[in-house]
Amino acid sequence: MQKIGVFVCWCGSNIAATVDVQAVSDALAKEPGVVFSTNYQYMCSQAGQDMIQDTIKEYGLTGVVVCSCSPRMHEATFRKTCEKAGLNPYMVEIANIREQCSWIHKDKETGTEKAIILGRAAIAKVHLNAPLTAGQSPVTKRALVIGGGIAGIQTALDIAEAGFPVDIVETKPTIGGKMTQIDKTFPTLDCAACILTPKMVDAAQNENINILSYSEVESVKGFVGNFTVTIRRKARYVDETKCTGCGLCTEKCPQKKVPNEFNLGLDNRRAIYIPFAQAVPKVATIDPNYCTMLKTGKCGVCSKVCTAGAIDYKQQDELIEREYGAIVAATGFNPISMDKFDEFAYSQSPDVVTSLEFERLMNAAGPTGGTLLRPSDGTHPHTLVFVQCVGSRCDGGEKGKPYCSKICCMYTAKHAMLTREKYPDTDVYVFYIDVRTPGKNFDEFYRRAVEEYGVHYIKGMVGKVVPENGKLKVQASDLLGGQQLHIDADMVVLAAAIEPDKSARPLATMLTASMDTNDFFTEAHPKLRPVESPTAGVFLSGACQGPKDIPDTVAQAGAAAAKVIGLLSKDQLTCNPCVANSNELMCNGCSACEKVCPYGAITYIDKDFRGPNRTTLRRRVAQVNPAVCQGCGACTVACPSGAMDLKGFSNAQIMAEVDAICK
Amino acid sequence: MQELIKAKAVELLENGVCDRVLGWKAGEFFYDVTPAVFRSREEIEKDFVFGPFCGANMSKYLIAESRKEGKIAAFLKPCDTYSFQQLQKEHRIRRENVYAVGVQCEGMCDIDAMKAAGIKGILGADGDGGTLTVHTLYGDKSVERKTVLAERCKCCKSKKLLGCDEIIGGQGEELESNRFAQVEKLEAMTPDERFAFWRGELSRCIRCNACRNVCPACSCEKCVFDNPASGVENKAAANSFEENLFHVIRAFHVAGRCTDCGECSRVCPQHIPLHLLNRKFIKDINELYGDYQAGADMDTRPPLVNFQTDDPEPSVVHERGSEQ
Amino acid sequence: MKKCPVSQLDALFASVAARQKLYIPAGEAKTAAFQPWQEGMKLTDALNTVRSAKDLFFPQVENLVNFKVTGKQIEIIENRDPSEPFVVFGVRACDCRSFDILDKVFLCDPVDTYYKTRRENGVIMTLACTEPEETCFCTAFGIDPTDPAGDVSCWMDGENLYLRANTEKGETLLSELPMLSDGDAPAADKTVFDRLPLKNLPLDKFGGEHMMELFKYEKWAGLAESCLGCGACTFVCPTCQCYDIREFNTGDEIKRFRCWDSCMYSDFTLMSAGQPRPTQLERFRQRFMHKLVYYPSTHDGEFGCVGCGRCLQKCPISMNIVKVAKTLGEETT
Amino acid sequence: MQVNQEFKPTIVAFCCNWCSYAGADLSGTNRLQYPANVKIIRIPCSCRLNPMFILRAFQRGADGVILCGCHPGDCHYTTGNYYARRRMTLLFSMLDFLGIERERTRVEWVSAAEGAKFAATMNEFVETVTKLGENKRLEDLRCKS
Repeated sequence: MQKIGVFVCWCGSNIAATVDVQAVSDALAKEPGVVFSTNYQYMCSQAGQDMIQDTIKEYGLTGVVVCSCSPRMHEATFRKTCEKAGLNPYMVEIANIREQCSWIHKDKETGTEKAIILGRAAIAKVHLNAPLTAGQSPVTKRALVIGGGIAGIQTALDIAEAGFPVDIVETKPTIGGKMTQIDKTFPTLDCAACILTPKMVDAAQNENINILSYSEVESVKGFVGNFTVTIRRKARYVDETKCTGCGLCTEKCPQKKVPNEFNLGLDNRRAIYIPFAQAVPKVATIDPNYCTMLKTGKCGVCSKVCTAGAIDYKQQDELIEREYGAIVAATGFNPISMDKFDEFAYSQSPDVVTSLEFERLMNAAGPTGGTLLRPSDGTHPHTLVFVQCVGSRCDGGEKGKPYCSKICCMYTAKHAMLTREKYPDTDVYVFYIDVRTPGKNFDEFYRRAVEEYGVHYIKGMVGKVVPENGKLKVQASDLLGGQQLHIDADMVVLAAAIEPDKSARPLATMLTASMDTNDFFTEAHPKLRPVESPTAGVFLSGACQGPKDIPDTVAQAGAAAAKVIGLLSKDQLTCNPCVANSNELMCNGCSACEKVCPYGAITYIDKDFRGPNRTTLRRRVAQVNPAVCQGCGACTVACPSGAMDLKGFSNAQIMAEVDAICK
Repeated sequence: MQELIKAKAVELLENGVCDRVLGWKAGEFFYDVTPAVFRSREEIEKDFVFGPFCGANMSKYLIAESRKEGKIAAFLKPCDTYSFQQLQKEHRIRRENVYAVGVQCEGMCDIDAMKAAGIKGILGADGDGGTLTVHTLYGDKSVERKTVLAERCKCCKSKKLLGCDEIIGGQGEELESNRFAQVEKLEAMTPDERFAFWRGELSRCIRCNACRNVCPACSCEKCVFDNPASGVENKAAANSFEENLFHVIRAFHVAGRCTDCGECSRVCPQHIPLHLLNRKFIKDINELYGDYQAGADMDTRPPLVNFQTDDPEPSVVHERGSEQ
Repeated sequence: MKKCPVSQLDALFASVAARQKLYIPAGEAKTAAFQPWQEGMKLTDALNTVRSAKDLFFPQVENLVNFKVTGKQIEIIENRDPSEPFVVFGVRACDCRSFDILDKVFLCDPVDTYYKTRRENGVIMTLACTEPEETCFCTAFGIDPTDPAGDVSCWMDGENLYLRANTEKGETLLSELPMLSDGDAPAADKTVFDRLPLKNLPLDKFGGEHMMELFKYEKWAGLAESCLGCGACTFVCPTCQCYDIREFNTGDEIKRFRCWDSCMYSDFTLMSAGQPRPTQLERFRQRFMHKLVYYPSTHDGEFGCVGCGRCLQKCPISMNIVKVAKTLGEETT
Repeated sequence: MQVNQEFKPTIVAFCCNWCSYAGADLSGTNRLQYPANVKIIRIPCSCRLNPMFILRAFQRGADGVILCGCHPGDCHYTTGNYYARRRMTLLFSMLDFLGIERERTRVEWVSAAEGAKFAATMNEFVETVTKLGENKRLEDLRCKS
């Protein structure tokens, strides 16, 4: 029989106003096993905690029930309190008589009655609690960063700076991500490449950083501190160790008609290519979809011109397996497809471009060498219309995204401003729903666009864009002016909403990390743990968690790195002791539990058991890895024999609660 | 057929393919055959039978038998082979220790159906084909074979022999059966009528555990109903709640694993149509999650350890009910 | 001897039921059971009920006593299921003999008062058999199915029900029935019983003399081999008398009750040290040794089986006392 | 229909720790009222709910049992509520098949942010069960004293 102490908290008047705490502690004192029962103004205060500790020692309590606020609030507090007094922390149960009782009931009699029942349920449970000891598991002191954009680079650099080895896995041939495609950055208008490329080089040169470009994560096994990740190194048909990045092959390759993704298809590249001049690693890659040699076996020009002998048409994808202690998702974003927004004539006219395409058209390394020219005829545009919120803030529709993409207002202001600065002869219109500029120096920047650069900001949405005689007829409403506008534009720029990269969803499944309905990774807590995923050991960096601009991304990348460093600096991790365990004597070895386990925590072994009459029976039985198990309990219900049970939430404990409540 | 099987059994023993044969042993009457393990030609020649009363599903015996040393040959009817595969899927049978011989089946007879037809004192029966001549203490009676088929055989789901090393009597096909007809009939009733129906049936339960112990899916090392720590253990149903509890939990534990072999209803001394509970689950699974036949293959994930992100919500039960 | 026209049977039942509860075998043949008589209820066509008449005297579940714990006080609360006078009609000779066997167990010292009360309250009206099943072998145990015992013995032909009181209780019952007139039953036709296939069950070797020989007999393994370990045979058996005492915690009090147990169950007589009969072989042997050897060895050679044939019909795998007796008998004779 | 005002059903609500229990806390924080008949049992995930617990609750005198978990797709353990969904659907269907009032059982997905939904769900469920009256079809008379 347990010796249980009951501590009823008043929570000032939060509980005491609608629950007769004295009546509760008196009633619970009569429950079997209860040797001490009291109430106190603030149990969580130092005095309250001292009282619990003193009582544990004085009465030799084996179990403690605290009737107080939600266990989500103070369960950890009271567990620590009891642990300090020498009681196993898992011998504590909380009866939630605040959030689930005093705060929802007005009548004191009702509240008191319910509080007593909740207290009884907690007592019934604690009777069946067993002391649990958290296990330890070692930590592999290496981190994996998935995604090599500015988020991934920054996270990797920060982790590497702290002295831990980091691998960056990037699916593209080069790291750098979206930022490499951006011309200038708001609100400072400094050159994106100028601030990014040094970081890329730093990453490449850092001894602790290993860049696995043109690679993808194939599978993830294991758990916090002990992940085993299989990485597919895609065949680039060029030996990375030999290629000098001279670029000769990319000039000589006869296949010239490959849409250049770096410039968003606004110009062409060769079948063998280096995405851009500052690529890291600066290594050529053969595009197998276009390479004549790989498709037909006839060509081989690149191989002939390569003095380093780096070309290897026989290269195969390679799978490598590595161990990590922590994983950072930094998979970034993409502008959404404009397929569903045909009212803006994106598919009908090359002069309707997305903002990212516009970015390339303004860039000195872009298809037009930095001169703003219309893609259709190469002429200088005079009237430009910028449309904001294309696909952002769409309520509930299938068409767009419900959220604000956050960065569009600022980059549109930037584009408008740069256009007016470089080409003062242009008329620039910006159609917006709202202009959102919360950020340091953001609103000032926007106001400069309006006031100094004379950009026409018009509140209202563009209804239709019709290409006609080389012009784009823009029909729009001016909400403030209360009129319909018709503008003959030369170019229309669409601020497309951004969405998480398509690779994020399958990655989330591999990581068993959760995602929201928009496929952004979910944080462990939206406010208090914004860079951790709910899955231990998985961290979030950059736009994969939500739309972000560069400063926010870099800040979050650093924060994620700090969390990783915190984890990797531990030698051992303490496991959650509330895990499943299998009673081997009852286990059928049927694998039902294994199939429902989201963590792969269950394995099987053949084990000899003593049978009747001194015989030995060999049976297949389940084994739970307590370091991997997260304690969800799916297996306990899948198991027909009830061999699988969950510590801390055992069948017997839950049924005891049921009994106490229904009594 | 019997002779073919006996010859095969002897052959397998004498060729050293196996050292034991699992088959049916003749009883006092023509209908009370017992599953038995044969170890010699003599035993087989003396007592081995195969006939219209070999209804027992042999697959469950293979759990224990396949763990013994040596190899056992087993004669399995089509429905037995579904259970055989399902048990392998659950790692309960060591396939390498079993030589499985599929035996085609024309449907098994039910002695109680004969008795229900008013035939008393049954001593023996003759006749192949459609009509049986039954010898009784009170003279000979003749009866149509199809009228005395076991309930489950009247709506046989499949004559396919799965996963056997060898087949006697030819491979069969999956059949179109109306096996859900009775479930549908019950579904069409009002809840009050259904409640009355099941109370009437389940109140006869004597908790002899025959349904559980014969069931190939109920092969737990320790059943929750025998385990004092499980919280539901009981030896007898003290009242209507416990009668419901036992059968609901049992049906739930075999849901998605039950091959619908019908043994539970065959062995029930009180003739409770227990298979309807299992069929209800099978029907629901088929309708809600797509057709699934337990034991039909070795790879598909059983429906209760599987999911689709767009599975119907539990409220489908309420909605479906309100349409009636 | 009294008689009553078959056409008056309902009136007779009504008259009995007016004074005390009356149970008659009713229902469809395959689910026949002793049921409380109600207006319009007909006797079953089945020779025997699925469950035996034992149930009325020794029910499957029976409350014994309740406990209530308040603080450190334990209060004991009497909680017997009420037992009132009742009559059970239509008990066959085999089931009737089972009461001799049960009485020797439950009424010897210490007396089982729960059983005793029911025995005292119950009046047994037996019914002679005319159309036995092939599974019947009561004659092997010296039972005359055409002349059953009981408080009242009954015979029925196409026209009349004949009744003979054998005990004081029986006399009292019959004296209260106005529709009875004097009349003797015609002599029973016993020829069909001579044709029963199991009538010559070899029982000579059982009864205690060969106890160890039988216990160690190697063929038990083969007999028990396919036993599923269910309790069907025990629960339909009119003479099985094992029970378990269990407790149920309602949250407010503890209800101690007993329920039938089966020696076929893996947890039968389970003790802290383990299971004394670790495999089905030992459990299977226990059941048949008990009926054929242990019981007769302590009860003047009377067997613990009455040959009702229920287990022959109900065993899922058709293993039964006849097969056991024949296998053991053949080897040892 | 005359609803028995005196009848206060016993309702057991199983709530997953991560979403629905937090949702219930939130409805408390927001002082959203729901009847005191509802008593919450915290389980780590909706997939921890064994059908035996539901039957146990009915046996011990519950008149209604509700399971609340994270919305499908949002399970803290990724997939737990998908399994729970299948299990509960089949269990409820079976209880309905046995003629037990289907309105006595329910599943509702409540996120940590849906305090209002939690309270509304409980109010509605209590009302439904109150209309149904006492649980007679799955009761154990031994537990009614």
